[in-house]
Amino acid sequence: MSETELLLWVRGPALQIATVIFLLGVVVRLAEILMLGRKKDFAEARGSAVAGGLRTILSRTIPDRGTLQRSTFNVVAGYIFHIGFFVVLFLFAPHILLFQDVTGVSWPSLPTPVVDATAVVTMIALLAVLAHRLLDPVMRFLSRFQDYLVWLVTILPVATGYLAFHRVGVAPPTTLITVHILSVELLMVIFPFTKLMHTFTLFMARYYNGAISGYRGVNS
Amino acid sequence: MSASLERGLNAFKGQIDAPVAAFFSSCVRCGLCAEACLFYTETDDPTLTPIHKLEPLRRVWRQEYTFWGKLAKAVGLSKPVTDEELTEWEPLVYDSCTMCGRCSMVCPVGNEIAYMIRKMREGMAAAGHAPTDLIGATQRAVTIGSPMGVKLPALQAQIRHAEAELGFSIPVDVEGADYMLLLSSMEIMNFPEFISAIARIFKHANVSWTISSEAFEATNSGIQIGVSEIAAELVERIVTAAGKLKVKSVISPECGHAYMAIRWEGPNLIGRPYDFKVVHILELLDELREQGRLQTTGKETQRLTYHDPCQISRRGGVVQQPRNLIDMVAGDFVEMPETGTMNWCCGAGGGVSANERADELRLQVFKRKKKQLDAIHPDALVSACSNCRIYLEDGLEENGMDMPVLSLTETIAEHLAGSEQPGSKD
Amino acid sequence: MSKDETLGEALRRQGISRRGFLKFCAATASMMALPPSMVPAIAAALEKVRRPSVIWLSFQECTGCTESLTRSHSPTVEGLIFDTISLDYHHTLQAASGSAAEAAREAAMEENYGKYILVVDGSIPTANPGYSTIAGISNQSMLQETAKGAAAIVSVGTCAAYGGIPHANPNPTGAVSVSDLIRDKPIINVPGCPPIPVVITGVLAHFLTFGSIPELDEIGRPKVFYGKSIHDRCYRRPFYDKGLFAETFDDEGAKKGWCLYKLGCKGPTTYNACATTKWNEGTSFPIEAGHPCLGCSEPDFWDGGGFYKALSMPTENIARTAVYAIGAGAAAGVALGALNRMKKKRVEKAHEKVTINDLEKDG
Amino acid sequence: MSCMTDTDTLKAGTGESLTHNVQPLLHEIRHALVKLLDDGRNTVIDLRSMPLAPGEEQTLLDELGHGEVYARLHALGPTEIVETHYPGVWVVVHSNNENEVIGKFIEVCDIPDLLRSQQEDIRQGLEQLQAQLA
Repeated sequence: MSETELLLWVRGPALQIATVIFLLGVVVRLAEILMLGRKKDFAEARGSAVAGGLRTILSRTIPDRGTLQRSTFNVVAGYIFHIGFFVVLFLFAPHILLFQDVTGVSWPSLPTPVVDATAVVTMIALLAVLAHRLLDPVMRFLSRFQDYLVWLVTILPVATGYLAFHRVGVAPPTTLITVHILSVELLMVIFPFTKLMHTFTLFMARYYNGAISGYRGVNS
Repeated sequence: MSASLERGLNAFKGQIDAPVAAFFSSCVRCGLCAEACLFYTETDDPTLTPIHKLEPLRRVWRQEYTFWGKLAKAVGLSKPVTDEELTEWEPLVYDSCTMCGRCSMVCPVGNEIAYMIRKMREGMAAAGHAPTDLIGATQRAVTIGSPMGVKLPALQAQIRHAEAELGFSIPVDVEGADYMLLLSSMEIMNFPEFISAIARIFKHANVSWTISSEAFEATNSGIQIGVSEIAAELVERIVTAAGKLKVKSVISPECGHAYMAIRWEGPNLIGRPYDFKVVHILELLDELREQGRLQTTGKETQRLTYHDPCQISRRGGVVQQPRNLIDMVAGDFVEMPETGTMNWCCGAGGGVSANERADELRLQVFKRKKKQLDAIHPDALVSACSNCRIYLEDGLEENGMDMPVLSLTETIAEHLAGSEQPGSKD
Repeated sequence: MSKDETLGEALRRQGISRRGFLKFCAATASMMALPPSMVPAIAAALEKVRRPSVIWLSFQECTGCTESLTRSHSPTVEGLIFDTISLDYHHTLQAASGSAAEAAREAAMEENYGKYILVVDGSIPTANPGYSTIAGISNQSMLQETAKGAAAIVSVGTCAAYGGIPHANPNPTGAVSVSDLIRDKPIINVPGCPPIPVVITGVLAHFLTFGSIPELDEIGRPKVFYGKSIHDRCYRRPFYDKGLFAETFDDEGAKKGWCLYKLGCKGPTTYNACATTKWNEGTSFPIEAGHPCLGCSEPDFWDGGGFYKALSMPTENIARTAVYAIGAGAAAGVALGALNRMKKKRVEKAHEKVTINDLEKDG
Repeated sequence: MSCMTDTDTLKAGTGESLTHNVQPLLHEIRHALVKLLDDGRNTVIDLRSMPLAPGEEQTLLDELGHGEVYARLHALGPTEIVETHYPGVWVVVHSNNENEVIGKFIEVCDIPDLLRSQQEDIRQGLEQLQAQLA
């Protein structure tokens, strides 16, 4: 298979396969969660569960001061790589073209040098997060194979995208683009089977958390 | 598989609901919950990371309620939870967790870890993996009516003692009273002054109230050990008594888990709403204050701070009321760093205090409370949970700190306007 | 020009001065993308070159490649290169026709067996030999027969190199490239639709000058011409780097000469010399004229997901797949969820009331 | 070169040097001049190998300007050899008989080789002269 054929394959059939596994998997998992249901609460409410749930979806984005002080590195590095990843994913012009092609919706892009710098910062943050996972006793203790796999699969698209954009001579540019797209497809394929699901389920988790507290009149 | 393990695993399966599934799906193992838990911060033991305490429950969820987990279990890739494992987890779930829920406030993806620990205990208890001391307390609660073995005669003795001191009678089994007061065994045995404090305040505020001789115990070992049926039985006693006395409201006393049990879990345990209201004593006092029925004179000159009992503030929603009340009587009130819903647990809740095996660890993690107090140097500590108070006193003494631990209700009673101060502090 | 004459002698005989020869060598070096410092070496080599025999076979093609090469009416430097070869068979250009033409080919093959260069343009049909024949001979057998005695094969144009347009979906003739059929000969691919004329002559000049085939990339293209992508040498590259794109063919960006990536430019994945050598005597090239690169020197460029579709866009209808996947996911999820609910019901039924006598572990 | 009006608009519209290759090229020429003075080594730069934007080549040539020598020779078509404003820097443009440019070079040397009379040509010329005198 030639470079062009391979690129065509990753842009076409491979993307189809990845999309099917990704969406089917995600929807199945969300349905599995939601269908487990919750029991009705018979206790007299002091506050609104719905308001509390919605509130926590937003408020939990900001860490409490004590956590920020005690786990500054963990919080800051986590923030940087999440924001960086989303900036690179959603605000780079060629990526927007992809979303536009699939969804029909388009939005303005960031200047390429800004995205480029963000990618570098994101990779540094991801490396720092990995170092932290390996060195911090709690994180090392909690970590399973999956945590390292997910880390790898997360940094790969950023790193290969960076190489492809700068056309670094480790491989021909077309191969770099192919590898980049493949790495994204890999991310999509393992997504539903790993903790990457938190991208979607965290909204449910935060909602339930906030709803339980909100019902009792507590802002969580 | 032993019958008890089967019973336990079945209970795990029954406990898993949509929130639990959403929480386990969301955990990224960032470890931030460890830093929110005093059992970790004061021991540096990674096995005490809150989310790790739920590992067996997580495995059951994965194996039973996810497609891939079921598949993995079917082909033998995922091993079932064993008795040995539950034995290993028992101290994690009971000795080193007070279900204070601080981790639930911190988790960035929003996992309600305490909610899951509560559920996990259902399976642990059903599998026979509850601590011996908690089993004993629960058996006493069911058979005697009090986890500490307090019987009606003991209460009657304390009431007589209070009446002698007060000079007026304390209503018992008065049908048609507005409020029915519950008490914790701890209060009856260790802080009987509470009864006379309440009596004076209610007399002052002209509140119609009573104590039931059939259901006076507020505590509920069932929700601590994690057996819903037992917890429901204990709640049912109160519901029956309240119905018999035709009261409008039931007052939950200064006890954290009692409030959780009767206010939030109770109706769900018995599977129907109450036909009376449940108020925490601080809620009621604040309501009286607002209505102008509670008047105080004089202020405490010593520097006071307030320790929020987890089940009352963070888990219960009574946060502002105690502050309003303290403001009435405190000349120098100061908050601890990280207070209110972010307060640190005393380390003795959630059945830990009833579990002698956990004593050493409990005293070790008290260091967290000490740090909080060291930051503001109060003269006295006010709280609204007799369990907190006893173990705060224990921890303070262990650390050579001379600092009285006061009941908020009693402190208010001491400053009641237009009444003398009988039985001044000793 | 007799076949024994060297190129130097031939030029001298035509009255071309040494100056002219040097100029010719400088232009040839430039054509071969070799540094000007190589000119003396090229001059020395070309001086002694004897004109080789070239057989040019045209299969499923449009004659665009030949047009590209011969568009000029008067002698040019490229033309001069042709003067130095003996083009013994080229059915578009040769005067002879019919059996005379085939006889010329057979004669050249016999006379120069093992030494002649075979140039091919066009792809070869394999679905049915009757789809394309010359003098009753199918393309495939003519190629195989002619390739036997060739010193090297130059596949001119994307059709010969990679199958090109005849090979595009659904490829009704079963078109294949030269390299799909011939495995035992050195093959130089000079793809492009058409290839840049100086690139065709440059490759021939290289063979003439050095008697060997130039260094090739992994798909058989001379690295000197195809070593860098259009994108890497594009004068509009700074706009790509800055993120300044033309969104349509007539917007401000297009007028300002911004990057054509969003309009489907295949420059980033296309290897060719257009951006430096340019077309029409170095006048311009497609991107300079405001049109995105089509990627014509790459295999399967015709099926590359649309000329006006940006490289980052999928080549298939992902939206439809996504809708189906979500639908299937919802169905499967609800089914699995229902099973879970049934399991929960069973579990609740199986739950025996835990009493204070059940709190101890069995065994 | 036949310039299209489109390209002109493009030049006017951009107003800035696109590939920024002009300055580096001028620096390369400066290096070449230093080399020429120090060791007498010649340099030839093939302008066809540079990815230049529309107008950039002209900018470069304007930058270099015209010097004292302007030579035009006819060998396989016309060739223009111009010494720029900077002595030792020559612009050599080869065209074919149809006046199509087939090569464009910048040479940094005392004198481009092509301007010298070539040994073979001198010998041939001599033969011709002798033949005429005979």
